[in-house]
Amino acid sequence: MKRRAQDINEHSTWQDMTVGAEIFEPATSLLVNTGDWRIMKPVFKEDKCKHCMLCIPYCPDSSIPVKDGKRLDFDYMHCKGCGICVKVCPFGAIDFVKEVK
Amino acid sequence: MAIRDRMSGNEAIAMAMKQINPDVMGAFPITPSTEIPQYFSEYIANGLVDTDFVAVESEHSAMSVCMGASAAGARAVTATSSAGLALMWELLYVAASSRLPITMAVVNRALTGPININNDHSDSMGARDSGWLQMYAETNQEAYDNFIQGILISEACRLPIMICQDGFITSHGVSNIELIEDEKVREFVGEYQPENYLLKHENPLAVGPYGTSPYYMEIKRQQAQAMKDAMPVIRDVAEKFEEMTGRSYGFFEEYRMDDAEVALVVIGSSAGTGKEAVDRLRAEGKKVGLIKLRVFRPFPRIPLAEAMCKVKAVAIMDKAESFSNSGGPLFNEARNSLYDLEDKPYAVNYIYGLGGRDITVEDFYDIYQDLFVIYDNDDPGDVYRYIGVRDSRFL
Amino acid sequence: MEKKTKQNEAVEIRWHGRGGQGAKTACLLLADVAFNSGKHVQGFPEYGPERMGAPITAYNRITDEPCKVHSNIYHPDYVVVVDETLLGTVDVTKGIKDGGALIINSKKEPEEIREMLPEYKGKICAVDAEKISMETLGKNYPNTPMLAAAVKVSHVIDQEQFIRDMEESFRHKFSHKPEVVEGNMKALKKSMEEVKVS
Amino acid sequence: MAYNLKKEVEKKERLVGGHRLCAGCGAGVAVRGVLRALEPEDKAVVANATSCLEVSTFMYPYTAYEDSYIHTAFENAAATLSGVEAAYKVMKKKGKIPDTFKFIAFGGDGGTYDIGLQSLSGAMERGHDLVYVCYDNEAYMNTGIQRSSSTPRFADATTSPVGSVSPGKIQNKKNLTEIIAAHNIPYAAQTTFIGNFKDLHEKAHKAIYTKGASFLNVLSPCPRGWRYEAEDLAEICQLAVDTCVWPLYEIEDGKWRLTYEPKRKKPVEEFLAKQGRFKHMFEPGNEWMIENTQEYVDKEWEKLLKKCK
Repeated sequence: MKRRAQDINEHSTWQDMTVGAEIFEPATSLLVNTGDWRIMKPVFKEDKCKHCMLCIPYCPDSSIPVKDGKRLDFDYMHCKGCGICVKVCPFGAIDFVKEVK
Repeated sequence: MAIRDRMSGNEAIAMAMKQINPDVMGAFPITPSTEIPQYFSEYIANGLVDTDFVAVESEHSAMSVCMGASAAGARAVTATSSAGLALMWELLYVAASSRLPITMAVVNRALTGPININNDHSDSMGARDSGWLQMYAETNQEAYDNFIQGILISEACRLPIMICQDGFITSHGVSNIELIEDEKVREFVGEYQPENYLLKHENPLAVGPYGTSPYYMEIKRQQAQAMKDAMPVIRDVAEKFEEMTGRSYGFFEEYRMDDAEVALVVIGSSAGTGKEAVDRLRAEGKKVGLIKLRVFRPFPRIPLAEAMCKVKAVAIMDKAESFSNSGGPLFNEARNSLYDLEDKPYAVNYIYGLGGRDITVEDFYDIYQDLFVIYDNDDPGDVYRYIGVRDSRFL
Repeated sequence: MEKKTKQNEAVEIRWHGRGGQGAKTACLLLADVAFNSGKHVQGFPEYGPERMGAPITAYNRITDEPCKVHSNIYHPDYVVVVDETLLGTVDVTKGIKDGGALIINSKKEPEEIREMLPEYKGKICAVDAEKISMETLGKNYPNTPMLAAAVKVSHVIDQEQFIRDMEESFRHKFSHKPEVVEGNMKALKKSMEEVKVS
Repeated sequence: MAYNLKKEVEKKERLVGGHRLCAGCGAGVAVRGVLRALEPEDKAVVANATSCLEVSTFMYPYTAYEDSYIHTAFENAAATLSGVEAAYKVMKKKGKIPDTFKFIAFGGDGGTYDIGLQSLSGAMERGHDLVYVCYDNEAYMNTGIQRSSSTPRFADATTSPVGSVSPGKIQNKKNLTEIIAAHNIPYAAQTTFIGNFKDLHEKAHKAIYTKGASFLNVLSPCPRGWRYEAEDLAEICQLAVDTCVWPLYEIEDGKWRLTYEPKRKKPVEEFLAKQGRFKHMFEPGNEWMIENTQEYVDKEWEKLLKKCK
């Protein structure tokens, strides 16, 4: 069985489903764009960020990447714009603006 | 060399489980299957098996444990009856749709309403649409043989299987049995090696998704295919089993069906009583036969129809009501399977043996008598009948 | 069509006792010893929600060919009554076949029992299993003497082999209590000697 | 080892984005927080009761988990995971599993306080080496905000609506953590999202790495069900603990310990006022509801303090 989630979609035939609807690869939801749910958008102001990391664990969508001790810009493909990070930032390093599509 | 022994059907199932040495057993006691986890617990207490026995707080959890264990990559078994099976109901569908191999000994007992501990098939027949494979046994020997085959069938089809036998009648009745040597059983069932499992090193596995409408039906269609594909698997496993033991198994057994004019189709221990009636009637020169159905899921529609077509009138016996006002579950499926055939027999239904009501050789005589009347008069009469019930109209 | 009532060649036995007295055990023991002598056997109790003291029934079929029938036994060759007090409440002689026998645990003579069963014309065998058990085991375990009486009366298996098999079985079961083996063997033999037939 | 947020957030994410939980959902925060406590070298099997979390994080063919995951039904996550753990023990003994696995079940309050309580009790009593995490959002959110036995008194839920003769839910919240602690399991704790997540992280780590059955009850606000602005999650949680509505404590080998004591115990109004589900309590004539709630919280807090002494 070699079928991957990326090859399964709403046009796939029953023969192309995985047996028992199981998925044998990790984190396939990364293929899903939930960024288009956003009405409001957090904007990262790097200059104000002290990389305290407080915003990271509060994000329900794991959309604030961290690398080498640095907080990086938002993963906008998955960020739903809830604004929790905006509120928890002690340094005003995240703006919250209307999403423009 | 086979080992001659004598034991009850429950002991035979426990023995099969011991020889298989499964990884996990999750079970909760319910009459009349209680002895199975009891015997098995003794094996555990004496270090005779490697199994992790999970003594759960309900049958619901017993099935949950089996599903978890099976998904994790383990060989999982359980045993239950009646209300215990009913409590598992929701999960039976989940196990089948997640395609988790589980081998469950079902010791058939009436469902409550009113409460009754004795045998009929209402428990497993009620679960007939759950997606489980189902095999039924006439004797303790067949229960034992079916359980050992069931492990392989279930794993090869990736479908759970119920190995059914009649509560008390065979489960508590001691009779002769031929056991297979431990090492031969272990070689026969081999090691369970699923392709993907939760504890696999190379990749994770996610089991049991939310299936939205664009996927759900495809997933179900695939499940239906698995049930269809189980037919050759059951046949192949039976062939392999026959090579080992000399005992041959099919989807059903035809008993003295050559040249038979009338016959009955029956499931479980009552088949033996029916066979005795056949023998005596044959000794009197009457051309009667009997078909004992072993595999109910998948339903062997075409071969069964062909077998039934050898006779002019057939009585289809149901040890379960389905309150459909048109006969029991076996009747409806068996009779339906005749529909496409040109030269089909009359088919009538007998509901019998509910809640432990005994059925005797004499009862079978009466049924064969009825069949000859149908044959002679060329008229089936009322096709939905009861036998063995007190009825003021006939007093 | 003539109705026949019993599996060809089978010896069919019905046991009556009370829950907890060992009638079921005796029934299964008989299945065991018959199996050991090369027979095909069935031993099955009739189950309900009965508890200690309630009347219970158990059955044996013993045949040379595999037993196919899975119904209860309505026309037994022999009926064994483990508890005499059941005579007043259970129709113990019901269906006994011509040429069969009733085997009962009682201090009474068979003739005295016959007076209590005016409808019954067949053979009656009585054995005081309680006395035998008390003498040989010091406790009232009627099932071993009743099993022996059943074997003696029914001839269902060879008696000498029965004694040998039982001795082996007791030695296995009571390996840590050899005195119990001796007591049981005495009970067995005594019962076979003392069973009275009318 | 001392808790270090900077180090912890460098770990590989075990619940990834792309799941379909509501924007601002507390469940996602709870699951991330608990899974972050896993040592990177260990693997996990996550079991899930049917819930918002379940339908959102594994919608075919998209799983949001890095680890293996199993969902079977609503009421049996603990029993299902028991089976996985039993399989692990046997297969490990047989040399079939090279890795170390940890077993973590997630259920909402519906699947934990209510329909799954029997299965949970069974698993705790049997002592499987697993952690059961309740993400407690105080109602059946997946089906549309019906009351559960975890819903607090006076909350307006769709099966305990506020009406002309009804003050909302009549009964007080069930104390599940104490019920589970009464199983005498080695570790049980209550936590939520406050500060730098030290409390949640340390409890999750203990729960995962304590041998035997452990239980974590994580208050996980639901912006839709509680009717507050999603962005206020951290503030709501802080108020829950500062008002002592949701005390943070743990029970380790039978020893009760308070892990957070507010410097100044705030009045319950501050927690209630932020949420639409309690709005009616602030209407004229309903002052008794707030008083009643305050009395109840005070009483429970005193009882807890005694246990933690």
